[in-house]
Amino acid sequence: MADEEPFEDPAPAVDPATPLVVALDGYEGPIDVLLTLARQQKVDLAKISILQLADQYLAFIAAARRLRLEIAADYLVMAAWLAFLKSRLLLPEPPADDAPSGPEMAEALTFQLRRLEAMREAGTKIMSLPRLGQDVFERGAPDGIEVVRRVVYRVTLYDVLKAYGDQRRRKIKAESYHLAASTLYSMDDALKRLNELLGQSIEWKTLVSYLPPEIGDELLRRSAVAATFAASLELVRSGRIELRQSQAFGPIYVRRLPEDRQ
Amino acid sequence: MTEGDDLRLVEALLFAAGEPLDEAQIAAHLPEGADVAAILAALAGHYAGRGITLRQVAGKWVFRTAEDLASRLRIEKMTPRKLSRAAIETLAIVAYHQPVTRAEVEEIRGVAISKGTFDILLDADWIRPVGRRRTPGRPTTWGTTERFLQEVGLASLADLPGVDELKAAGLLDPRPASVILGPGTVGEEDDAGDETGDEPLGDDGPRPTRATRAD
Amino acid sequence: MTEGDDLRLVEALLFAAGEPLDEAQIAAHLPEGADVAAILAALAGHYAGRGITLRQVAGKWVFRTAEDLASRLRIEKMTPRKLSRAAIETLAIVAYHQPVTRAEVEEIRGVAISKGTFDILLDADWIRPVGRRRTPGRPTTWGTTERFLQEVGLASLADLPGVDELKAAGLLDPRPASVILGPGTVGEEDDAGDETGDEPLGDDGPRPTRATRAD
Repeated sequence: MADEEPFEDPAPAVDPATPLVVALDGYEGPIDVLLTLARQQKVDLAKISILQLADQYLAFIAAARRLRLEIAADYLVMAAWLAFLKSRLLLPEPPADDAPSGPEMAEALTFQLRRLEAMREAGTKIMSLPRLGQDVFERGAPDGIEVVRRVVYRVTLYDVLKAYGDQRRRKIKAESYHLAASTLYSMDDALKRLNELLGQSIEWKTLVSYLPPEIGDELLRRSAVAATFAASLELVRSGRIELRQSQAFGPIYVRRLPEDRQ
Repeated sequence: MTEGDDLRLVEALLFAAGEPLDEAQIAAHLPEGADVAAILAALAGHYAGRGITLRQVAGKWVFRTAEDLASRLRIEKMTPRKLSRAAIETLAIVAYHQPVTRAEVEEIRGVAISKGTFDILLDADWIRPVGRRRTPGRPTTWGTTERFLQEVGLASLADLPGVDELKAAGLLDPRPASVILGPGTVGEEDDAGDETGDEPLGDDGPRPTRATRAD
Repeated sequence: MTEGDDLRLVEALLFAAGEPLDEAQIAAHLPEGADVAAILAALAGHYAGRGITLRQVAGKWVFRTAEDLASRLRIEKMTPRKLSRAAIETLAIVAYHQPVTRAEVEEIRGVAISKGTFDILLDADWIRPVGRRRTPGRPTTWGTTERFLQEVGLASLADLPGVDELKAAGLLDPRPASVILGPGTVGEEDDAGDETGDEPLGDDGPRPTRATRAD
């Protein structure tokens, strides 16, 4: 209901008889002050006397300053603008090309006042519309509409194809993956061979001479050298043999430790 | 199924739903090819002058109690939501000028908007951001919500009080007065929309029908 | 105030009330001496046979939607859900190997199929029993349905991509098909049916065309 809306409180009244009663607190900015002052002219806003309005506003601000009221900057800006407008209206001089003329400035101000006034009235009208929950009521206890959720499974051709492919791939791996037998000479092989051969001799002999003789493949031969050397180190560690090398990169000699030193 | 059955169904549906339903939602419950608009019109006719009326709010259909019963229905005195003058003006400006930027609201009111004013309207779910203005800084533009239309019982923004007259009077233009009335601008820069057009926010649902836009 | 206005008021009151109202509560809104019972009877009469009915529940009055419309007021919401991997694989194997027994599917997957997995595929109407294998125990053989073809957008099973195409699409191991599937599988052993042949189930319609057979 309109009468319950606080906005209906009018803007602070400016008594026409004593127009200089200053109460800035209640105003919503300089345009609001102007609008309130304009209403005193009691004419259609479109026909308002801007000159008179400017005078009223300037007097209003002057009074406030006399009372040393703190005046926000925008009120002062408006005062300055109105003073300028007043001079333009009173002393018409050809304006520069891009500067608005006095009447144009006045028209702009009138428009602004009319627009704000229109919005103010619109706000009043909106607020006096029958309001839901105050004047008009919705269904108090709607029965509600039952929502039945149904799960629908979806599948795409791609899903099917991919699943089939994945499945086949997994199965193939499970069935056929096995480690290829190593074709390299292992350290186990070398250990076995050294043990066997060293058992027969306690003379110093080159390590190379213990390599298996039948190897032709280069990769296999190199693996045999590495494995035999590693095996010899292992046997030294376990105290079965000793090694000797007289110079860097020179031949490595190996012999079994005599029984009493083992 | 007879047509009367369809009418009964729509009646029950709107009654049970409690909330406004659009015609598509209603049609989903009817046999293919049913004339939803005709059924709704018949139903609205049936309830005309009764204690309950079938109304269109924010483009959707809903049952409401008749307006004239307001005083007799009010059981305990409701405390109406108290809006400040600033909030009411801001709401009106957003409603009539949407999509509108905050700066434009301030321009119209001739005063800066305090943070609380916008917050109150946002909190009440009466205004919402609707997009961004394609101008430097890409400021957010604001409009009213479906909730707003529901609460004040308007079928659409075109039903805002006096909107046609205000538009005809050229008063629905949020630009600074000096720009609107400045030399050589009146009636010439009306199509500035190319540069200052608005872009909607992402997928924020359908934008409300613009009541007016005068740019 | 006319009697019609009282009727309208009671109508609006019962509409807006959050709970059933008894006659005393209703009378409190009416002028002294109003015949509440008569008003309620008139109102109930007005709503007889409509989508909404005025009913008395535990001595109190309440509007309810008509019972016969309940089923039509239901909204069905579909929740799409993806199949589990087990279900998709089972479906794929049935599609490619049909007619295939459940034991064979398990053999191919290398893992038992839970009852639920098969049930989902049956419920979705994507697989169906197509016959029985002429082996001990005469196990049911399974194939895919028309519905399945519609779901995946194929005109016929013959359009199911062959193993070669799967390989080309990178969906199969890049090794030759012969290694994967054993020699001479694709489209060659289709007529092995002499010993392990299948008999169709009664009049279950035509058997689906086999796209490929890889067993």
